[in-house]
Amino acid sequence: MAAQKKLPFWADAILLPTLNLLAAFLVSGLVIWGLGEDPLEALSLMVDGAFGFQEGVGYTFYYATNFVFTGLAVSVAYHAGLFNIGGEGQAMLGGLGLTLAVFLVGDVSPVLAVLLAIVGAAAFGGAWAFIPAYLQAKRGSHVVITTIMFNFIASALLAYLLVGPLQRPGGQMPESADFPDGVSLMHLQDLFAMMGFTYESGPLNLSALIAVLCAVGVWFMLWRTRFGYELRVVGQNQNAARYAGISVTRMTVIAMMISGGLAGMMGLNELLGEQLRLLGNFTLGYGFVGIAVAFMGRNHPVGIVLAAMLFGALYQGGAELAFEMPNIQRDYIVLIQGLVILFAGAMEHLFRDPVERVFRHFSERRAA
Amino acid sequence: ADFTPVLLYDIGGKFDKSFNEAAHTGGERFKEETGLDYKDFEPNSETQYEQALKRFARRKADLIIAVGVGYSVAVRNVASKYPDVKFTVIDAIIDLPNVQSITFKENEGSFLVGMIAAMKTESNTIGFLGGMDIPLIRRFERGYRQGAEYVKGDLTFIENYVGTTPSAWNDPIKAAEMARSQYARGADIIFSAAGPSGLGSIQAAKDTGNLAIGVDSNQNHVAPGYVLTSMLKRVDLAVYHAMKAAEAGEWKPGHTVLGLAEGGVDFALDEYNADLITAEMKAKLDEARAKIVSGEIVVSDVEGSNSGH
Amino acid sequence: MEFFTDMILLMDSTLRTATPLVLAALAGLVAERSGIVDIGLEGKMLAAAFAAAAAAAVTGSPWMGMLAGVGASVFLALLHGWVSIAQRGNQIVSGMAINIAVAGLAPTLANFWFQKGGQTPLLGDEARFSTITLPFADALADVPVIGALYSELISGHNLITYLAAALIPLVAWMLYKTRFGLRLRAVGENPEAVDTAGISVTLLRYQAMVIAGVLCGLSGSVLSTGLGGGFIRDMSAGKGYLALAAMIFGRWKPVPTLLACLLFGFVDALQGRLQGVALPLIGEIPVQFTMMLPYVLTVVILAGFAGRMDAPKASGTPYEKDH
Amino acid sequence: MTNAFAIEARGLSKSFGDVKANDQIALKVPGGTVHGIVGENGAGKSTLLKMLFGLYRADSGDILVCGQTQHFTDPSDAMAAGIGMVHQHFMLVEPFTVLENIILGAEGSANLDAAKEAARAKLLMLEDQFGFNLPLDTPVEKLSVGVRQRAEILKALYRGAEILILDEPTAVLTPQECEQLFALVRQLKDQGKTILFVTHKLHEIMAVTDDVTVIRAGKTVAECKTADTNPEELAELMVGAKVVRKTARKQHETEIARLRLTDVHADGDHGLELKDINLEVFDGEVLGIAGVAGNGQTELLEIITGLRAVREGVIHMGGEIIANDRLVTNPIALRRMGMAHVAEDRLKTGVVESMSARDNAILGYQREKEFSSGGILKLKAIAQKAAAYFETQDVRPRNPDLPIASFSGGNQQKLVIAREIARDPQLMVIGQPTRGVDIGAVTKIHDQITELRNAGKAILVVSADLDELLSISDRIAVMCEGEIVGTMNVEDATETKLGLMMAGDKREAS
Ligand SMILES: Nc1ncnc2c1ncn2[C@@H]1O[C@H](COP(=O)(O)OP(=O)(O)OP(=O)(O)O)[C@@H](O)[C@H]1O
Ligand SMILES: Nc1ncnc2c1ncn2[C@@H]1O[C@H](COP(=O)(O)OP(=O)(O)OP(=O)(O)O)[C@@H](O)[C@H]1O
Ligand SMILES: [Mg+2]
Ligand SMILES: [Mg+2]
Repeated sequence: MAAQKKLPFWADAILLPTLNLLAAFLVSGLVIWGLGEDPLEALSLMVDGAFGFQEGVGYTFYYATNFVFTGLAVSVAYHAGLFNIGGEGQAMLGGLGLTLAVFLVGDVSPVLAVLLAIVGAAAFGGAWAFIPAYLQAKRGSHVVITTIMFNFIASALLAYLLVGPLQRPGGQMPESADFPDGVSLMHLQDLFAMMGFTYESGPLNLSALIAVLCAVGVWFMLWRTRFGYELRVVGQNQNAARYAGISVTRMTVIAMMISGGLAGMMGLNELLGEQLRLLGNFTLGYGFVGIAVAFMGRNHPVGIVLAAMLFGALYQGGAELAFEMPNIQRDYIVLIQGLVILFAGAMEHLFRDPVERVFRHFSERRAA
Repeated sequence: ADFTPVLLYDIGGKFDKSFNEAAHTGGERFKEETGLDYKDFEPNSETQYEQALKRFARRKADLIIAVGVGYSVAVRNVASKYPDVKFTVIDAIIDLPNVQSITFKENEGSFLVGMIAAMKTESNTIGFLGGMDIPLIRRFERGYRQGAEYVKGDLTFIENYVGTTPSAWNDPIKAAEMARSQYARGADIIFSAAGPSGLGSIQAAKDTGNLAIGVDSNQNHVAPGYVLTSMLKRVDLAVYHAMKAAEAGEWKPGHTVLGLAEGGVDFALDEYNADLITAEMKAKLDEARAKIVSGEIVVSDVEGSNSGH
Repeated sequence: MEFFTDMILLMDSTLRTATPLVLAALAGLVAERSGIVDIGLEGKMLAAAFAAAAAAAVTGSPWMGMLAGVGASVFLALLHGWVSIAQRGNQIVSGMAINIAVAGLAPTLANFWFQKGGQTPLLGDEARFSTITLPFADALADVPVIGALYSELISGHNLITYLAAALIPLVAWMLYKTRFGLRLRAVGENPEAVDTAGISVTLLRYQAMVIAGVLCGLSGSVLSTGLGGGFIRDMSAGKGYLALAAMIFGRWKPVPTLLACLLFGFVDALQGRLQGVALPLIGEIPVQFTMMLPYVLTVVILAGFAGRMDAPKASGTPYEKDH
Repeated sequence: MTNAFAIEARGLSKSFGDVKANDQIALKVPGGTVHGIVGENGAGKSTLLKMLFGLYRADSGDILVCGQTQHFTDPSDAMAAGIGMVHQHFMLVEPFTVLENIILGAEGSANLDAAKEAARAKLLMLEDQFGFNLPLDTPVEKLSVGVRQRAEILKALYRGAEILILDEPTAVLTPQECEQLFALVRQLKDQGKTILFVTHKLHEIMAVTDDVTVIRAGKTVAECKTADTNPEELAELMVGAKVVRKTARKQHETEIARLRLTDVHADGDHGLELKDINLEVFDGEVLGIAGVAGNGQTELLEIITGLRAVREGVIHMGGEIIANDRLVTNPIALRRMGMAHVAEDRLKTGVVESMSARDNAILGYQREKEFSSGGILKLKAIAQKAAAYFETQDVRPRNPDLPIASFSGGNQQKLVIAREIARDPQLMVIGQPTRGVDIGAVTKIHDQITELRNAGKAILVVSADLDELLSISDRIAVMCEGEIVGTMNVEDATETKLGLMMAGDKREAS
């Protein structure tokens, strides 16, 4: 009940997550070993693949960018007491908004198109979160269920547009035509080149910086603004919120729309940064992983950025692992992700209690 | 170092019971016959298409084969950056000096199995079951219909698509339900172009005592007596030949279309369905085949298909 | 008459489609009634589907398959239980984690054992629960109406479907007519009260998870050894989430949950039936929109039950016995 | 054996982290007696009881029942040893019927229907043995607090409890219900049961107990025969210092009605409705609202403070209309008009448990320029304010960073009151000023209310505690079933009078 903080910050923020990760990798290692491969070699391949060379690092951060957006999305809703499982669908709609913006003014002015695309991504993502939010606030419809349903609806909607109105001329797959030339977020390696040094950072692009800005913005909003204060009050205790003159309906809706907007911006990285066209299934479950990222990051922007980098490393390292070890199929990488989420996201107490015992032991020693 | 080609599948993955798997078969055949090994990779996302291509291009792979139209953009980008690396892309067309493009006339193959269905049906109702609703699959349907109508004018068609997202390729349960419903509504033969989901419709054929038509690779053996035939898309040949040619130094860029004439598409006839396809059916089919090859019959196509863009 | 037979066909397909749904939904119901939210149904289903298919393929017996399927699902249920009860972890994250891990593990193992690319071999009839024709089904077939109803609709399903039909009343009875049921409902509402009444909250919740595991295991087994004939990656295709939605419509009560599942099953069948059919006025609906039908319907109905969300009060919150 | 105590505790100790909740507690209760336990908030009463009932495991020390040393691992052991407990917060499953709640955990047969029938028979016997009459088949959520408590007691008796532990049983009862409870307690005692009775109200100790044990800061500081002591002495023992009331009540002169409700109707919870409420609160007076919990007091507070809409009628504050059938004024706006609101249910409404005391110090005032402008929080100003509140109200521990949940009820309340009086409001609306708050804090809070009144503020107090209302109010209005059944000057009010009116008897209305 009485929740006194028992651990120093560093132990809570660094020691415990690290222990959880080790546990996750231990289990994954066992599976690799079971599959008849060398776990240590696999691990070194992954680490090297994720951080060992310039482009690897580039990809790691590239993937991380997606997770920063979806992770932040989940945590904003969470601080308002809402569980947004709809990041996937909101990202899809964000991608749609982005694409429409691009085709709307792409030929007129690339710069304007990019700016409009950023707005469009956030706006459509937010709009897609509006209905579940409104139903939750006004009709008490379980937001977890409605957002899941909206994921399905979104993918069907996108599929319709991509084999219909937005179909790539002569295309075989559900994908749009290429964006007009010049309508894209600059790759950082080109930026570096301009600044006069070369760093092969692959598809890593400006949206990574946008993501970091969003993280800072979310932090500031939650803990430095009155709006954030009211949002957290609503999330913790709705009666107290009403007592304090905060309209719960209004906050619920706004928080969900911010959340959806953040999820929607994922498209900036995938589409405007790299693919330069709208793909039917570009979200690839990043929205779901965002939930794990948010919880592993303890719903704090800093934690979320770190967790996102971890998952980015998993994706990139995993790919390299698959390149090098033919026996390791991509499914195996998915398994590792699942285990990491389980250990680091859901089992935060696994080591907390023992560690706390150790700390108490020492503090008593000092007291005595 | 000795010759090692690289084979890149698309998101569908190596064992999609469809053209990725066929590609895999081709690679395996090359491996057996030449004793030379090849590398392959299954990407998780479109992003990894380009990532994989770059990776192997940088390492000067002897030949990079990219399977699936999804690769068009990625191959175009990478191939132009690495002009001295050979690329073969299947199901897409890239016009670059170091790229060989191979596409298939699925509609011609479908035309033949359509004829078989029409000749075989007793209820004069035949079904089509597509996986994900995309143009590629619609051209299977188009050819199938045309072939059937070429034989009989007064046929009823029932068609379904399992879904609209990639999960549609992996939902045999739903496919089976749809197939059952088609059979119950009078269809006695269903052609399914649905990847692994297709197994569901074969299952349904077996459970309801009707006939199914397989796709891409030969599926006659899956349920002997219940699979009327399979529409073959010889991606395996394409891959195998590309590898052989490159090894022998005879690899050439440019666009190849593999239709009936080239043996790139066909219907499967083997011990499992021998007694389902009578001699005069066979005769009719050969006649039609000749006409298609000669151009007397033109099998139409959906716009937005990949026989040119 | 045309319409009548059409209806029969739709309802027949409804029963099949609803079978895995209702089993999973009941699993979720039992878990949540005990105070544990379980969005890991999807993963448990998939794991069971794989284990069942694998075992059936190896032993050639669907019963062995069912046993393995249930075993796998129960194991995961207990894992989720352990995380939720002993670890006081976030139950939704744990559920998601299980879903993702299984999505990776099942094909990995399938590859490792069968080298068929994330699939099990196709099951022969002897290794499946094939359809059962009830006595006199054929004899009665020609009797108007009743005959059709009996032989087409009631008869000709696989064993697990009939099993599910039997399990629904059983679960309802367990919940409302037994001591265990009373305690189960109590622990989901107010674990403290249960604790002070001298009953172990922990034990009750583990028991609930085992039951949920068994039900979910059956639901997975029917996918790969009843309706289908083998395992294919991702073959649960979102049914676990749909089951969860059904349970919430059913407001955590067995019979309404059953009805919700039947509704989903029906809409799904209808969805397939509407494809490529030109409707009066509207004309032909694009496939993508018929696909949306079940999900849109779900949202609409949910919105209908304004504020009727009588979820078990304690569900989702770990019970911290403080000493 | 004969002179063994029904229940005895020897050197019981229990700590939570660094908090020594119980420290070498000793307790001796002879069979067939009523034994009182008193102590400040956080003194350790509940902790002790929970150990006796096997909910907490003692760090050290022994528990003896009828001379036998017991090792309770969980409540079922305690129950087996004949101990039953009625908790401070009832342990009932709301949607279940009384019967289901009673048999839960002691069902006997695995077949529920059979179990119920068997239980019903046994319960009817118990009921006429102790003169209960409970609606066995009504869901608990539909029952009043008093009835729920009886259900809890019957639950214990059903399990054959010989020793009955009651933790603050009267906190939520009306005088009549209290009387009935005392009667029941005496009857149980006559039947040879042993009762442990925890309360903050000393006159109750005097009324029902034979002996009394005083606990302070987790230690037993005194044990004596009730007959040999008196409330003042007990109060002193509890607080460890003399409790004196500083502020004298000066005669007030009333002119302007600060708050006026005219013919107000509103929908309440559980089908209750407020029916033409007419009320006036004048500057410089305290209007007390008495009533059995659930008779519309909560709804009354809500319509005044902008948390609930009115269906008919008007509410004026000063000259302005703050509510009518079309208008609900946002609480923020009301605060800006000079209304302060101390919420009835602190933890449910008045504070955000998981947030720090500092964050809670601006709850409701977050929009004031002092704390935020342009939508940005002024952290420094907020921290200073919180520190100031801690000082002026002597809130302990002196650490605004702690989550409010880790403060005792009394200290939480002190902080809330500091927050609400900080802006020198003209009208204070206070619900349950001292619920679950110990004597020391109670007197302090009462003094502050009186000070405000003497400073000419208008104050409306809702309380379930009649002593409290009688000691701080100038006038008292009584509510029953959503109506004001009468209003009287405190001089004319007596407990019995009020009690009767609370029970709906209009005759007393003047
Ligand atoms: N589960 C717990 N975890 C941590 N601290 C606790 C716990 N229970 C009680 N405490 C602390 O132990 C002390 C005694 O608490 P307890 O509830 O026994 O006091 P009490 O006399 O019952 O107070 P009240 O009169 O308000 O009921 C308090 O300081 C309280 O904060
Ligand atoms: N979240 C909200 N919920 C309910 N009412 C609100 C909310 N936000 C604003 N209001 C209403 O709008 C009125 C004006 O709010 P406020 O004065 O804080 O805005 P502001 O003047 O911009 O604040 P500041 O100047 O400090 O930025 C408030 O009194 C309140 O009634
Ligand atoms: Mg207490
Ligand atoms: Mg302001």
